This record gives sequence, C-alpha cells and structure tokens, in this order.
Amino acid sequence: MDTILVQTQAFNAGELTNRLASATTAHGALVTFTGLVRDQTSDPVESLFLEHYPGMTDSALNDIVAQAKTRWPLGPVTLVHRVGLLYPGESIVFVGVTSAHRAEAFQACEFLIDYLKVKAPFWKKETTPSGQRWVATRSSDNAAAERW
Amino acid sequence: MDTILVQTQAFNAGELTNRLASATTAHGALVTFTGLVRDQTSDPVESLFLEHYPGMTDSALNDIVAQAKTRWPLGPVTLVHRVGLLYPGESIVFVGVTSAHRAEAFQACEFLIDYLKVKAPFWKKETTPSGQRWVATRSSDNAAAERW
Amino acid sequence: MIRVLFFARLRETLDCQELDLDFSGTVTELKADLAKRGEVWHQAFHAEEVLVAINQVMSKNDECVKAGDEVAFFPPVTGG
Amino acid sequence: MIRVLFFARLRETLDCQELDLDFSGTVTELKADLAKRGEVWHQAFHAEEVLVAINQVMSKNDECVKAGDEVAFFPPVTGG
Repeated sequence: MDTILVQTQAFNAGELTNRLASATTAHGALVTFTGLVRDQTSDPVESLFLEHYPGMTDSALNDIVAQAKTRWPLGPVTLVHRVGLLYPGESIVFVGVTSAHRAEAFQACEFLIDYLKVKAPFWKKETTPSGQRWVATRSSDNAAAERW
Repeated sequence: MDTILVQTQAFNAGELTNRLASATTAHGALVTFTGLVRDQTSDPVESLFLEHYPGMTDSALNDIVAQAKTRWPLGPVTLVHRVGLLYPGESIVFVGVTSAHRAEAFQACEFLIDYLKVKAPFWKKETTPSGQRWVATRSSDNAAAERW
Repeated sequence: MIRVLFFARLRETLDCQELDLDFSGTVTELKADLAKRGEVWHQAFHAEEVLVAINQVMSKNDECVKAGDEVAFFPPVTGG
Repeated sequence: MIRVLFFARLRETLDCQELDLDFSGTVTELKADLAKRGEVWHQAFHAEEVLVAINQVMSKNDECVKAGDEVAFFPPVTGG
C-alpha cells in the first residue's frame, strides 16, 4: 500500500500523484512535495551527484514513514528518492501523503520531508563552472526537523 | 504564468503537477494539494453537485492567489476547481505552489486551500441512498482560515 | 434597480434565483425588506447564517447598496 | 572484527571507503583510535561534525561497538 523507493532512474511526480489519488477513495486529501534540482543564477549548478548509504537508506525511509503513521491517521504514502547523477529541473525527491482531512496530510507530508532531510543518509555534491562542492547542511533544516 | 481555472471537465492532478515542475528551474520546491470526493462508508456518497457563483468565483480565486503572493516569494501557482456533477474518487480541487524553499511552498499551499474553503463561492450538495443534502460548513474550516 | 441573486440551499428554500428591485440602503435594510416577503423569507434571513456579496465581492451588513449593484445572498461556502 | 565505512566528503578527505578493524568499545573510543591514523584523520574527527550509524541505525558517541558490527561515519546528511 505504501511505496518507498531509492532509485537511480528518473521518476514521474505526476504519475506518482495520480497513482496515490486513485489508490483510495476513503481519503479525500492528497498532499505532495517534489524537490527539484534548482538552477541557481550566481554559480549555476551543471549537475548534482547524490551519494547514499545503500544498506541504510531503505530502513531509514521506512522508519520515517512508520513514525509519520503513528502520528497521523494516514492512507497510502509514497516516498521516492533519487541517487546518482541529476541535472537542473530533474526531481530529486517525491513525498505523497493521503489522509481523510487536509490538515493531517499537510503536516505528515512536511514532517516526512523535514525528517528525511536530517535523518536519511544522502549527500549532495554539486558541479558548477567553478568546480565541485559538497552541499552544506542548512541550519534551517535542523530547526525544521526539531519542530516535530 | 499562474493557472487559475473553474471548470466542469475533469482535470488530471498529475499533469498539473508535472506542468508546474517543468514551468521553472528557479524554484526547487513544489507542493500540491488535491481534494477528492470521498466515498464514506456510513451513508455513501453516490455523487456530488458543486454549485458556484460564476461571476464571482474567478475573481475570488484570483484574489486569494494574489494574497498568497504578497505573503510568500512564490513561483508559478496553479489553482483548478471543478463545478457540476462529480463522483467518488474524482478530484474536486487542485492547488499547486512552487517556491525556492519548501517551508514557504507548504505554507502558501495550505493558505490557499484554507482561504478557498471559506472565501470562494462554491457549495456542495451530496446525493446519498437516503436523499440529497447540502454539505454543512465545518467549524474547523473557519478555524483553519483564521490562523493566517 | 438592483439585481439580487440567491445561491445553493438559500435559493432552494426561497424557490427564487433572482430578483430585480428598486432599492437603496444598507445590506441590513435590504435583508429586512426581503424578510417581509413571507414566512419562508423571514425564517431564511433570521434563523440561518446568510453571507452577502456586493458586485461579486464578499461584503458586510453595514455596507450600502446603490442602483445598478448586483447583490448576492448565500449560505456559508463549502467548496474545496 | 568490525567493518568501518566512510561516506561523502569524509570518505574523500580520508581517501578511504572501508576498513576492517579489531575493536570493541564505545564510538568515542573508536573515533579516538581512528584519529591516530594521521594528521588528516585527526583533523577530520576533531574539526568537523561527524555522524555515526551502527548497523545502519543512527547512533550516539556513547554507544558500544562489538565484533561483527558495521559502523559508518559521515557528514551531516543533505538529501531531499
């Protein structure tokens, strides 16, 4: 019923959205988050490499989804994260949550991405015209995760 | 750049999601809300009729989107609301918001649907085995809109 | 003349979609006039919450209605 | 024997992906041992924030590592 995937292939956020929408008629609210590779203007990102800890990512994502399900009454949940080489405009992560009411769906979706950002073992390395650099942690991400 | 529509035809939430995702590479966060006709088990909804005030809905939706844009730095926004006859499992409303950062995208998306729920002239009438009934306002909807 | 519109449950209760009236005054005064049209009208404007839009913008009871305006009365909205 | 893994910037800094070691003790003690492997190792484990997972679960410095465990060290995560 839930879909939790870590994959090198591109995914289609719209298809994942529609699959969730048709997965249940008992849950009237569907909230999705899609994170995309941004094309910054100052030092443009040419590509992004997403490294991960293969043995741990699956269990970390499953654990985060399980936590969300103890906190809110949710229907089907989809969580897909890409690894490997990505280009601007491509989708990195998709989080889709269904629930009977919208407040719960919004909260659970934001919780999932906030927790994923600080608890799942993925690391981004950007290639720009001035070279390669590991993306630094944003303190706002820690603050966001600590709210829950 | 924004898409604001009131229509009798069904819409495809996934297609709207993908269109927003490809509309911008400057905004890395995309949050969508889809509201679906629920199939309740107690007194099952056979169909839903959505009445609206045609002259006013467009301006009300445009005004709500304009308000969101003064509050948060947003990229393209999509808001589609169906009217007329709908069946369980069909989508009633789609709200899609892009922003550079996810917190703003989540807030703006929830603001838009919260405001729409109390400020846009749509009314739902359900047909169930026990007859037709106008859907009652939920006090939680007023509370949700007053938060902002 | 003003045009008065009714929507949803209110339209059904009153069995009336639209009226053209000679009127100028506040929304409160307009409601009082309409309530005199019969028992059903009295009930509808006194027992239930009725929202108003003037020229397609949500308005308040103390606002003024003038010739040429479109005034719409309806129950609390339930879209989304 | 334990297996020690390094990821991302830390793996690059240490130029090391994986080690097999004879060790038992706390994570803090393991870090101290690793820091003795050279200047780069000393710097990496003292100057920067290093997270640890034992058997693929996020762990703390005071937790114990025993034979057969997989211990991973890495910088703060930046996925999503």
